[in-house]
Amino acid sequence: MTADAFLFWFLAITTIAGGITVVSVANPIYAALSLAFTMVSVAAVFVTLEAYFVAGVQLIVYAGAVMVLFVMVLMLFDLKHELEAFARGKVSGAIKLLTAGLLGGLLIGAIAYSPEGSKIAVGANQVAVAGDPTKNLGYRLFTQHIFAFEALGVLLLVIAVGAVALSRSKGGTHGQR
Amino acid sequence: MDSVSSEGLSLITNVGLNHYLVLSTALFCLGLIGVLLRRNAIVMLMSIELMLNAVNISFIAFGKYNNNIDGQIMVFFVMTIAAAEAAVGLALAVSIFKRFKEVNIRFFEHLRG
Amino acid sequence: MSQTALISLLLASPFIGFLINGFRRKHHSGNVAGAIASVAVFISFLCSIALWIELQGLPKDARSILVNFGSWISVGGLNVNFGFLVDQLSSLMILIITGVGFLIHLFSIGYMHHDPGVAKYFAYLNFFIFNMLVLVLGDSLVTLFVGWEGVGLASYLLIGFWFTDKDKASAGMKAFITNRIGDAAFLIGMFIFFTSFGTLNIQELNALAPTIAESTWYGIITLGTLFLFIGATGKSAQIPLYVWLPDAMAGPTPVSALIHAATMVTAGVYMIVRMNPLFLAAPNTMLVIAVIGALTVIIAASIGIVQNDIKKVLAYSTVSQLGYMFLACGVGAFTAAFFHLMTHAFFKALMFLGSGSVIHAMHEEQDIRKMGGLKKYLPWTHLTFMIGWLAIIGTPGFSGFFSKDEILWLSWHSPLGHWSLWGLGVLGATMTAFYMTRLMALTFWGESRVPKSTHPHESSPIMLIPLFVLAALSVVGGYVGIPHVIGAILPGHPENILANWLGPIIRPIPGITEAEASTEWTLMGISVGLALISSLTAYTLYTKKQELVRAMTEKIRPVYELVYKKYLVDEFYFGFIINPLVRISENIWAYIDVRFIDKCTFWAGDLIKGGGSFVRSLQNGNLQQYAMYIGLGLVLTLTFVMMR
Amino acid sequence: MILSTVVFLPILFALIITLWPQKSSLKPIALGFSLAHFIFSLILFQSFDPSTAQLQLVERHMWIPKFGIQYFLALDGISFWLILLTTFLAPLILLASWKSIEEKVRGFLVCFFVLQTAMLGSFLAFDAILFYIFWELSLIPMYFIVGIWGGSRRIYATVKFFIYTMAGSVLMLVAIIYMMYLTQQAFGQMSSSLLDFYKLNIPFIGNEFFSMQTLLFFAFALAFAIKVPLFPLHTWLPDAHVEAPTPGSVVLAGVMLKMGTFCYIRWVLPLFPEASEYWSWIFVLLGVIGIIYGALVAMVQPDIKKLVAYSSVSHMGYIIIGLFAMNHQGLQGGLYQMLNHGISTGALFILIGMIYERTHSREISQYGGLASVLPNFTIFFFIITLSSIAVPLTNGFVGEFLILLGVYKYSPWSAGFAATGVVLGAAYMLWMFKRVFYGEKGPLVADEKHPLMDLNLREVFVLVPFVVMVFWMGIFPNTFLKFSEASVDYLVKNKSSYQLTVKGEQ
Amino acid sequence: MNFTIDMGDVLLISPMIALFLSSLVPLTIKVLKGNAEQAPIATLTQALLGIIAAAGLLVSFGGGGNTAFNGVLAFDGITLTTGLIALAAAAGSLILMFENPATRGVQFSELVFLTLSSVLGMLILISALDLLMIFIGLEMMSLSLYIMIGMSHEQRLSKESAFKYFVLGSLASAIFLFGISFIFGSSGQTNILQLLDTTVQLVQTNRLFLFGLVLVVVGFCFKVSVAPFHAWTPDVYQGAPTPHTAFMATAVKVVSFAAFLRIIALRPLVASESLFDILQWLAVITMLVGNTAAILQNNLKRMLAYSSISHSGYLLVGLLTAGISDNGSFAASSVIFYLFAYSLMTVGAFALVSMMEKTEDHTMEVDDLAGFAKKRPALAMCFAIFMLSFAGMPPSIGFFSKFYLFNAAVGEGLIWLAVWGVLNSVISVYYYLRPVVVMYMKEGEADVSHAGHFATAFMIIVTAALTLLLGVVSGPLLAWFESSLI
Repeated sequence: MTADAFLFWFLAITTIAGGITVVSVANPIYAALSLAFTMVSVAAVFVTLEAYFVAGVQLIVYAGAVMVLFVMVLMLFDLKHELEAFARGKVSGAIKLLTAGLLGGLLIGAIAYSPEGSKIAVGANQVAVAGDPTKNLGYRLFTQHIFAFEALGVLLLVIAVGAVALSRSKGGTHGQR
Repeated sequence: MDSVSSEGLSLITNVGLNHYLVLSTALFCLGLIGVLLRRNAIVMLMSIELMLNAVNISFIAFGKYNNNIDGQIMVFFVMTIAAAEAAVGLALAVSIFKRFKEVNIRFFEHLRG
Repeated sequence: MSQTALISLLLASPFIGFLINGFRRKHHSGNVAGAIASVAVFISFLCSIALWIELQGLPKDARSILVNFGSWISVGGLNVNFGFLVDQLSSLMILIITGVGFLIHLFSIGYMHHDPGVAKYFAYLNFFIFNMLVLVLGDSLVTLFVGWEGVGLASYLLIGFWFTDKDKASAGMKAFITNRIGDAAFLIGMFIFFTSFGTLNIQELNALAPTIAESTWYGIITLGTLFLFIGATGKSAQIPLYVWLPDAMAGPTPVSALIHAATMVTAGVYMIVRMNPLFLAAPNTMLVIAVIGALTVIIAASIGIVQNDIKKVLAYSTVSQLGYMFLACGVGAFTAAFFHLMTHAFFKALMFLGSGSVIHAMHEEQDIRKMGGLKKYLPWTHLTFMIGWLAIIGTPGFSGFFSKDEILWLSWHSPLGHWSLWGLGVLGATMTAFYMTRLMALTFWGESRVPKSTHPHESSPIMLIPLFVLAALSVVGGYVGIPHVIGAILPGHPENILANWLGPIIRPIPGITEAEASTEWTLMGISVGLALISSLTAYTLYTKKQELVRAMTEKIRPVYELVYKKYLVDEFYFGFIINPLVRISENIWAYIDVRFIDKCTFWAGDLIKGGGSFVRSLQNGNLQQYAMYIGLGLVLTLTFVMMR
Repeated sequence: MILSTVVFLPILFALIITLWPQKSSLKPIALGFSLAHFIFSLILFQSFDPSTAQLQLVERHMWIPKFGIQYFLALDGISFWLILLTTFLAPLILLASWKSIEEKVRGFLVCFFVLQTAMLGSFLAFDAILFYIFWELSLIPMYFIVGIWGGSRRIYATVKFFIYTMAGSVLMLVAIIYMMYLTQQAFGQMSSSLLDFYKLNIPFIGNEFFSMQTLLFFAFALAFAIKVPLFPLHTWLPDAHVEAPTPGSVVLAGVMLKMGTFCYIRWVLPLFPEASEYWSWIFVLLGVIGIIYGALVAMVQPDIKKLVAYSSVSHMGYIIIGLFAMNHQGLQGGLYQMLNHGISTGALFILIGMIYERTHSREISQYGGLASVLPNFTIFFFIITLSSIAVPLTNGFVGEFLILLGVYKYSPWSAGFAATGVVLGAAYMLWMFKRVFYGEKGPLVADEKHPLMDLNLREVFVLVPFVVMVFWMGIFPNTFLKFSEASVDYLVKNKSSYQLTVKGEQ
Repeated sequence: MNFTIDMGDVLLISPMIALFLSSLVPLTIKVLKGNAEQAPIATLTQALLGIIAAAGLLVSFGGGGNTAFNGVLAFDGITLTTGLIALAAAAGSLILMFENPATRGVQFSELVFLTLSSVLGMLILISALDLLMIFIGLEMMSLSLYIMIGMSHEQRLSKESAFKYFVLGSLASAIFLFGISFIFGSSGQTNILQLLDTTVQLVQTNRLFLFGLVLVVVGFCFKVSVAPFHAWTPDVYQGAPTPHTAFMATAVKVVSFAAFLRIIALRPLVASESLFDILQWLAVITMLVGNTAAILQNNLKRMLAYSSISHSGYLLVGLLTAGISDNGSFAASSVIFYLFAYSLMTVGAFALVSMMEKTEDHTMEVDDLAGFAKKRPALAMCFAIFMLSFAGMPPSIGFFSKFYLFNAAVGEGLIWLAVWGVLNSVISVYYYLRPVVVMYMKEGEADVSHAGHFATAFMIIVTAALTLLLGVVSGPLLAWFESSLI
């Protein structure tokens, strides 16, 4: 029982537990908090996978920004009292759970039964992690993926403008009436 | 019997790619369940975030075990987009709340048939 | 004048008459129309005489004039011409048609001059004459068929002439449709001959007809001739298709005289005589024809006995006389058949016109029970009518005697004949004598039962002249065909002119033998004697012993009713064929068309709509439901893909 | 260029009419146009050589080279008279509908002319795709004509008509595409030219339904069978006829139904000789059933128009059996009967339209004694009736005689059963005639306040050409038959190796 | 790894840049004017100019088949053709937005900005070679779309549809992303060019890769609304403002299919028989679902939505054909032609619907068309043309597009799919005829709304004319598509 194995199992359990709480607790606030908890543990998982930079980003972006957004919105709405947290209908609920379960089963089956060796795919371009992975990442990011990066910038602008427009949209003639 | 136990033991002890993938799949399915079952729009958004995180895990894991840095780059982009999605979703939610004073999607069944 | 011109004039003049009267029907009076029509027919009468003379000029065995007005239909192997053939047979026939036709036209002028639609009437008459001529002269079965249907059409129009009366219109329709049944069979017959012989030209067919008779029932010639015969039964009112003829009396009386006694109804006989080699080659067909003919004689005659409508009596007598002709054809005595056709044309036309004159006199009264003792009112009509009566009952010396006796004798003597056929024939003759005498008695003799309101008056000369001419013909008409035995004892031994004239185109009866005169005399005596007895009985019964008649009818009331109702044949046809057909049609329309085929269409539509509503029910607006579909689809796809 | 002009002139007319300024003069203009079109189409007489079976006045240009789709119009003996029938009927129809179409005249005329083009095109097209385009195009204007100017249940009728016909033809489209690929296999280059289709010999396994030729055969045959319409698929016809306005019915009965039967000769028989030989019994059977069934059902119809509609089911049955007898008389008779039916049934519908304009009812029971009120009308109606029940010296007789003769050669029994149609036909027509024209005056005829007017000059002008045609075709059929003789002869002689060549090409 | 960005790359992406800049113009003006709308017509002009510029640049630089940014973007035939179609469709939709009550007036400049950026996302999507880029393009397109719908003046339905669209869309993109991760993991690649040669072998050996591929395919199936991933389509199409619906039904569909084509070009269908089969079944189901459900609709937009589902079914047939045929260019070109034709008719049809909407919350029922033919004969005729063309009646372009599609299918032996397709088109006739019936054969007082609508009307006429006439000359068009694809 090596340390990283123990670490993995611990984080796995916390992550899953967090996830379960998110989908199961009635009160959205708690859901948000447990989501944050999940995010953090995912970040930790990243760390175990030696993706430190990404782990940091994860912490900042998700556990920081996104979660704050969520919580703020929830507070704004003040929806502690939650009627019908879950969908009605036993049958449909069962089917939905079954669907998710089957999907998971299939995927896990695929993972389990796909040959271990071929994951290092034939003709895969090995990007040797020479030295500092973060530096390497940055290099790749600004060379190979520069366009994606720019596009992302545009996307964020669009989102910003869009969000504002959306929030300021008053029902046109309704508003005038 | 020993072999079996050692088999099971090894499954626990030497953690490999598959473990991480299974973890991400599990998280993914959890997110899916959330989307399928929760009535609160905000919580549905959270579940979607959950799914994206699951994807991130698998990316990182693949990157690690394929010894391929692109995995992390993917995650970098995915995170950004996820954030964007969250923003849009929340903006929508807000505008909806402003109109309906309600974010329970049970109220959004006018379009049907 | 060339033969072509003659024939074209012969055909054209009635047609032109038809056109003139047809188009100018509103613009000139009845007499003008009548004059035009009669002249038209008279012209063609002259033409036929001319043609007859032309034929005289030709050598005995080549007496035929064929005129071809060009091709009508030519498709592949089939070539039909507008070809017209004048030979010994058709020349005589057109003489009869145009001659008698002319007389009847004359008569009609007097008979119809009250009627508003007289011009239309004459147009129809001319149209009929034209078609009849086409029928007679047509050199191929198809051309013949043109006239065949044409005369049917004309009779349809003339029977339904007073169409505002529903029954008269129905009678016309009945006639046409009944004829149509025969015509359909006739078509089949043509097809059979065309497919086996490759031609429809009558002469060629006659030439192709094999000399050895075919003995099977399913042989080409047997089948073909049988189908042609069915056509003939339709046109010539034989069992089972005779039902239209009595109803056809709904038409004006001259029409009955012309179409339903003298000419059209004999078309079937004419056709058979025309194609005698073919028919001779099919003894089975001959047998059928003979039997049908004989039966018709009896049945029609028996119905005729009890009818009270003067025209109905004559109608049934016509049917029965036609039966004689078919009997003759059946036993191979084609000459005799044609002979009887001719004489019958004379005396039956005479009697119909006579009845017409009577009806005219009685103001459209046709029920003989309301007549009687008309002798003193209508002397001339009575006289002529009596001549016709004498002729039809076969009084020796009158035309009917010769022809009928010839038929009876041959039906006994011919190898195709049989004593039973003779017996039926004689029985028929006896009945004929009876009901004809009854007719005379009830109409002209005995005490008058005329209601006081009506004052019968003799008809105008223009109506009487035809009567005289026809009367004369029905006396002398017989002498063209004096039987051999009689000729033997007469001074100068006149022989059978008609037989000699027709000789070249009528095949002799195969295997007929020279008979000894004694038998013939005996048979002749029997038939004449029986006729005499029965007519005397009828005379006494219906002039003096009326109550006895009533008593007898009371005794045999059911039988009487049955016969009076024409053996319920019409009822049978309506009850078991026509009405069921209509009902079936209504049902197949309602069930197959509306309830089944359309339903199937709608069912398919509903199926699709059902699918649609199912899809709609899935589309229940619930977001998570949709998400579930996505998940399910995903699972489905993955599972499917995994199973490779 | 002649054929293109013949085909597309109506479209030009339609355009002009769309843009024509004042509404009042539309009808005369249209009438003039259609007359001009008819007169122009008479050019065909002197430019067509009846002595050969080859294609004439050919116009072929590559249209979509990738698929070898061509703009390919050609004339031969089989299509010759149908073209003239179409152009001949047009002015008469317009004249007949002078009063019956009162509102939305412009739209009607446009639809009518587009329909003309579509029908002419589908008669003349020798390229599968071009043909299919015209074939389908013909649905649309008809759909509008029935749907807009029709009777009370017009929408039901028109949608039924549209979907029935379309359902049939789409499978044909797939079959056409498939055959295009067959040409590609056979000649290397894909082509949808009918001549190349003729060259194919498609494998045929007799007793097996799912063999290539059989399937293709049925894909085509079904489309045409619905159009004809053949017995079980006929139910759209009565509805469409009854609801359609007079001109619609006339076009439908006069020309459109012929598209179905015509295509059997043009497409089915030559393309799938073995299959048509092998399966002909089905079509003869259905045809005979159609004859008897149509006649019986017609007999009991309470509505004159429906009666005539069912009578055309019966008549089209004759045509079908004639064609599938596949011998000389049968085919010629079938072709001839197409023209007859066009003339006589067209005229019948026009006559019914005329009486309908006067009384606004088609209930037979409401009539009676018309003959004494409208003598001239009666005469015309009677003459057309005669031609419809095939009395000799009218056009009907020649067609029916030839057909029955041909069918007798094919199978005596079928001919026997078909011959009953001769009797039944007379029965239902004359019965109807009796109930409408004879007897005492019916309620519609009797009323003294509005006495019915007999035919006016316009109507006489409409009817006289029909009567002339009836007798001309009945007395001088050879003038018509000789144009199709060569083609039919060729078709009969080499059924199994049918290949048309273009006149003047080797 | 040597890596350079030269002028060529920039020129290649110049259309996108042009779009981006022009999309910024109205916004900037608005900001400068102190958050006051400029005249909408000006905004529209700027936007259209931007689109035209982009189209011009695309024609002049794109289409050469060369790649940019080290094989991240490719500018080949698909990019060129579908890009042009998408740009045209976007222009049309913009014109509708300019005059539709639900979108005109306030916030028009934002709307234009979002629309153009959505188009920008589309351009990225259709030119992307890297799965990641495809994802980014997809997201950019979709996210802007969500917001566009969400900010409609009509409040209830559009919000609902926006939210439904958003949630399901994000779900789909999560699935898509998961697929990418599997592909990435099992092949170490995300670049299509490099995947091209390894795919077939990987699919057969590596189940993880196969599943990844399936997940990606499903993601696209969602975008192009293939049953059973179609459920969002009717609701969103109905709820969204009509111009946006037109935009989605045309531009979005076109580019999604284009990207789908790129995935299919990896020839996974050849590798995995079962994937091929299941997709065939999906196509069959899609046609059936779309057509049957459309029959029962009385809401015009919803009916058109279902019809667009069924058209996705037909298109999927073409896609499958392209996937298995040895030179996919013919099949692909037939698909693109179909997309082109379909966009043409759809824009026209929705334009008419949008013309008839009097207020922003006005819902168009089919029966509301009654008597339209009498009021506006020309427009009614145009609408009839669109409907008949949808149904595939010759000689309209709709017939030819179907013909080419099924021709390709038959050529590849997918006869039963072709037969199924034509049978479905018969079903579709039923509901396509309904509006025509109502317009021409029912009495009523239907009329377009009184606001100007000149541009829209003009556009309707033009599209109708093209729909009617372009079919006849479609041969060269198809040839051009095909040649550009090779």
